[in-house]
Amino acid sequence: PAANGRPSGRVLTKPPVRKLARDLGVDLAEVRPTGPGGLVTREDVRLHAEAGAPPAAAV
Amino acid sequence: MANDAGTVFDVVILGGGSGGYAAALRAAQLGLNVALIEKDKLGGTCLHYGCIPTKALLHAAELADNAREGAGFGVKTTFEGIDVPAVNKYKEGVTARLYKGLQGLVSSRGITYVQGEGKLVSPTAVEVGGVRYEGRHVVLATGSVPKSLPGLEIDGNRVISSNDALKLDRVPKSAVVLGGGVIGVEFASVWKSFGVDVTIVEALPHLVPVEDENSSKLLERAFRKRGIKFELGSRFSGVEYTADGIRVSLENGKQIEAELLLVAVGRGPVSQGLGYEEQGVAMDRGYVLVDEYMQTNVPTISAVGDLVPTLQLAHVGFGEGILVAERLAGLKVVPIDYNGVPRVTYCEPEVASVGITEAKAKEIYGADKIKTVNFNLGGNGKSQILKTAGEIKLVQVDGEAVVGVHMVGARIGEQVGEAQLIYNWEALPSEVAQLIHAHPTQNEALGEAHLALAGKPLHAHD
Amino acid sequence: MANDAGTVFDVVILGGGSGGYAAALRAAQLGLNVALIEKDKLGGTCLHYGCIPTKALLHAAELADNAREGAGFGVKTTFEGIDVPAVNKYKEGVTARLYKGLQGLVSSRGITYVQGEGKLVSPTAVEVGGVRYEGRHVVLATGSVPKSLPGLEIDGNRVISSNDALKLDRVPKSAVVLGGGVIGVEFASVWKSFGVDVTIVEALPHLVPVEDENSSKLLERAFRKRGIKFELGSRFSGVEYTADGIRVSLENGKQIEAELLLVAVGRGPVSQGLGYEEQGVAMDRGYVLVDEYMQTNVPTISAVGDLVPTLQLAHVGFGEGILVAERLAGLKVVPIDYNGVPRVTYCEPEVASVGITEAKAKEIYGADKIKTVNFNLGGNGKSQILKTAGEIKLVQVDGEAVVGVHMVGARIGEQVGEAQLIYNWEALPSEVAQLIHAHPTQNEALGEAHLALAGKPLHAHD
Ligand SMILES: Cc1cc2nc3c(=O)[nH]c(=O)nc-3n(C[C@H](O)[C@H](O)[C@H](O)COP(=O)(O)OP(=O)(O)OC[C@H]3O[C@@H](n4cnc5c(N)ncnc54)[C@H](O)[C@@H]3O)c2cc1C
Ligand SMILES: Cc1cc2nc3c(=O)[nH]c(=O)nc-3n(C[C@H](O)[C@H](O)[C@H](O)COP(=O)(O)OP(=O)(O)OC[C@H]3O[C@@H](n4cnc5c(N)ncnc54)[C@H](O)[C@@H]3O)c2cc1C
Repeated sequence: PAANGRPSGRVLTKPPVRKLARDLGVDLAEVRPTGPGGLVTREDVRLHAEAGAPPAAAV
Repeated sequence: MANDAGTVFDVVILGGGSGGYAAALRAAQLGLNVALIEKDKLGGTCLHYGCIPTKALLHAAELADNAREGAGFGVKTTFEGIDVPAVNKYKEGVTARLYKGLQGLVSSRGITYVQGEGKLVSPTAVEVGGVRYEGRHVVLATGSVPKSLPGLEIDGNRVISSNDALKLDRVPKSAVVLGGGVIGVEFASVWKSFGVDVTIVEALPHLVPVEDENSSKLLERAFRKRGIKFELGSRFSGVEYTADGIRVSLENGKQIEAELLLVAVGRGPVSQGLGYEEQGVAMDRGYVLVDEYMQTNVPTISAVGDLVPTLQLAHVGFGEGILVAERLAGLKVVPIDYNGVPRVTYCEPEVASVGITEAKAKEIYGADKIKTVNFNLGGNGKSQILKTAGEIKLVQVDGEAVVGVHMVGARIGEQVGEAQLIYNWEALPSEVAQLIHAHPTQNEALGEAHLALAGKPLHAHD
Repeated sequence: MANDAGTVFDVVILGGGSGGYAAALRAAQLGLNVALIEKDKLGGTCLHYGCIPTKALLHAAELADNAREGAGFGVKTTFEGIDVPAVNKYKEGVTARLYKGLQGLVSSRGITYVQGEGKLVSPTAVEVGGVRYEGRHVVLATGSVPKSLPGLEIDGNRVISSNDALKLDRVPKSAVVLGGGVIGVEFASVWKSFGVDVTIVEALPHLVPVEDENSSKLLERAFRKRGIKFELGSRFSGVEYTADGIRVSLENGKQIEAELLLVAVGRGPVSQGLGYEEQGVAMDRGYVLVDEYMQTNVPTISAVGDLVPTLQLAHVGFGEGILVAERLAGLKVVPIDYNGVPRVTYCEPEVASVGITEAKAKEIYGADKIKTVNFNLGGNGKSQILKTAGEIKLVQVDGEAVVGVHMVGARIGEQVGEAQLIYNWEALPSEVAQLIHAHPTQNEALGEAHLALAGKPLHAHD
């Protein structure tokens, strides 16, 4: 499952948070950052996951 | 339906090796009522016939090499040989202590431990010696045993398996090791250090053929220097008994004589006659098939460890066992990324890796997207102090995350933990490079490799 | 104003140790024109009188211990003593190879290397033997030298510094080590392995007193078992010469006789008579004061390494040197989090840490917010194989990030890289615990400690 998700680009975040996003199926690029200097935090990723990712593509 | 004791367990686990006992310990911790069934010894292959005893031998081998080479370090030492009963006592002492600890854990967590050979008799029950253990769920964890080649019979005396090799009462004069994979190169390494004349025969073109080719080549160079012989790309054709040993023939016509032949061509699943097929469990060539949550096609049955066709490693068994336990307890679980599992081969020098090889990365992402860096341990102070040669190779995709870390060198296996975090957390080289590593450790070589990949090598040429 | 050669360098660096050469290498790599001035040898204390030679001795010490204890591992070895000329040759061989590599790097990057003693003569110039080297910027990196106590004179013969100890032409019969910090315990450890009767005298109540108290206690237990004596909380009062050695007196009235006294009470900055004060550089007790970007109060002057009052470690020098170079080249730099710098003491057993101690964490966050976990290496297979005792202790705040990792055990220093990532990337214990570590390594003990902290211990009691 990892191969297609990585590498997940230059979104500013800490490495463990990248892994969290991958586990939750969250695309970091879609997460609104609230951390200092535009950093995506763990909380941001969790909130995004709970809000439910928008449908990826109309199939 | 309850079992003969009137209990329905939450989980009945068949097999008490790495996979089975990890599932049992974690399930019990999460409040589940667990039965764990084992026909031989709690701890399974890893503790009694695998990881632990081989690594004790490898440490004894290191001590033998050190004592031989003391003069070069200014230490007046001599090596007078291996005391086989004493080395076995040491090895068994280590196993015994860990075995006792494990037994204590299993009993302290209130697991019902059943000694005996079990058979799956329904999608929710295992029978042992006429007693039926019923569970809401069953976990199959019967592991694996040494395989051989068609027509090659392991006699346990001159043609032996790893199990037999661990019980040897002597240091042989010479040995042929059939198979240059992890188990083969580890035994070859031990034996050479113990003074044995060793030849490895491998059908594929490289030793440790699943590793990045660079690691294989570095290992081959090191083994050549150590005087370990090997025949690569050579297929075995037969073995005959001689007056006091064996003679191995290869398809290329070569013949090698030795005191014994170790067959290390892989391990096959233990699944025959255990009722798996009868209960409708889907299988392939003896392996039990599972989804990424370790569930078989029968919803009440999961399987873990060497019995399923994932990496045959003890910690993979741990991880799969824990995953099943957590799933059965109703926790949210994340499938294992098998590329992110660390692999270590504990021969001298050690080989370690996490992530994918350069070749695989090129196949997935395209050759033009891949960049690699090799940091030579020649530039690493602590490795120079240990007088070890080797490299740390990084494979990077698209100027971003590192997707492969491949290392060769004495003691380098201990670096795989940091590499594992880097891979699994998708760290960028610059994020690692920013953290200056401790001097003078071997660990800093990993830092230097990332500095180089981030375009700012410190102790390496640009 | 140009220098005598007519060039204005971008950076003139005074001192070619870890801090100075790292600044030079990185600055040159970024295209700056660099002069590097060194009066003794490129590489400084670390390469010639510090990290590298001491670690070579510690490795020889390990080999000596191994050869003594081979029987317990089934390896017939004997230890017949240390060949001092040969051990020095080995040590110098390692240094020489790394020295040559470093010289090659400096010259290949086009750095103007100046051999000689320099003096700061303006905020933008250093003079060496009458020649003036002018730069847009100057970096002070003159390092440190051994300190002594008031009234205690180092004679280089019976009362010696670490510099002298590295040049000894014999293994002494007995020694007193004044100071139980990093350098003191490392020499005590080497000497004990070499057969010396050693006593450490430390004024504070513990060995390695800046470490977490748990680490100090574990080290003391291990040293006691090894027969290394120590007097803790004992202040030195004087030393006299005896017929063939020295007699050390403590304030508590005790006296200890030995062949020599090693003074290892710390190192002080090299800053006197070098023009620093004259050029208006703010200083405190000989240390040059800097902001978090390593800039002094004089805008054209920076300082790095042991000369500034941060941790006296080679890799801190590397980090500070790189930071200054990148700042001067106009890159965006991030100040160093000194708590996040890994620390390793390479005695047997090793002590390693990153982050803050339990005591410090309680002070900062309040005792009720702090949770700790100690994973005993008794439950770690590879540590059992090495027959080493120790622990990995984690300090956690508020059920969230790990703010301290404190480890004791043979070879455990190599685990500090993974610990460093965990601390600096503010990983949660569950995030580490999710990644099953390689079995059987010492590394997996770090995984187990995080499993325990995440509430799911595998090979440890709950
Ligand atoms: C020589 C050697 C060295 C190795 N070194 C390493 C290493 O360094 N690192 C590493 O990660 N891995 C290593 N491995 C691999 C590792 O040992 C296995 O991956 C691991 O043991 C698999 O665990 P498991 O629980 O799936 O199976 P096993 O450990 O094989 O356990 C299965 C258990 O089930 C029991 N069982 C089987 N059938 C029944 C039945 N019908 N009823 C009751 N009980 C039954 C067996 O007795 C056994 O105890 C090594 C293996 C070998 C052979
Ligand atoms: C016994 C011992 C063991 C150690 N072990 C470790 C270890 O394992 N790990 C670790 O991280 N650290 C260790 N250290 C500490 C480490 O050596 C220092 O932190 C490091 O060397 C500091 O680097 P520096 O560049 O600031 O100073 P130095 O390395 O001291 O370099 C300063 C240089 O400046 C030169 N210099 C001074 N004045 C002038 C002048 N006027 N003109 C020209 N040149 C001048 C000196 O000759 C010297 O080469 C150890 C130290 C000792 C003594």
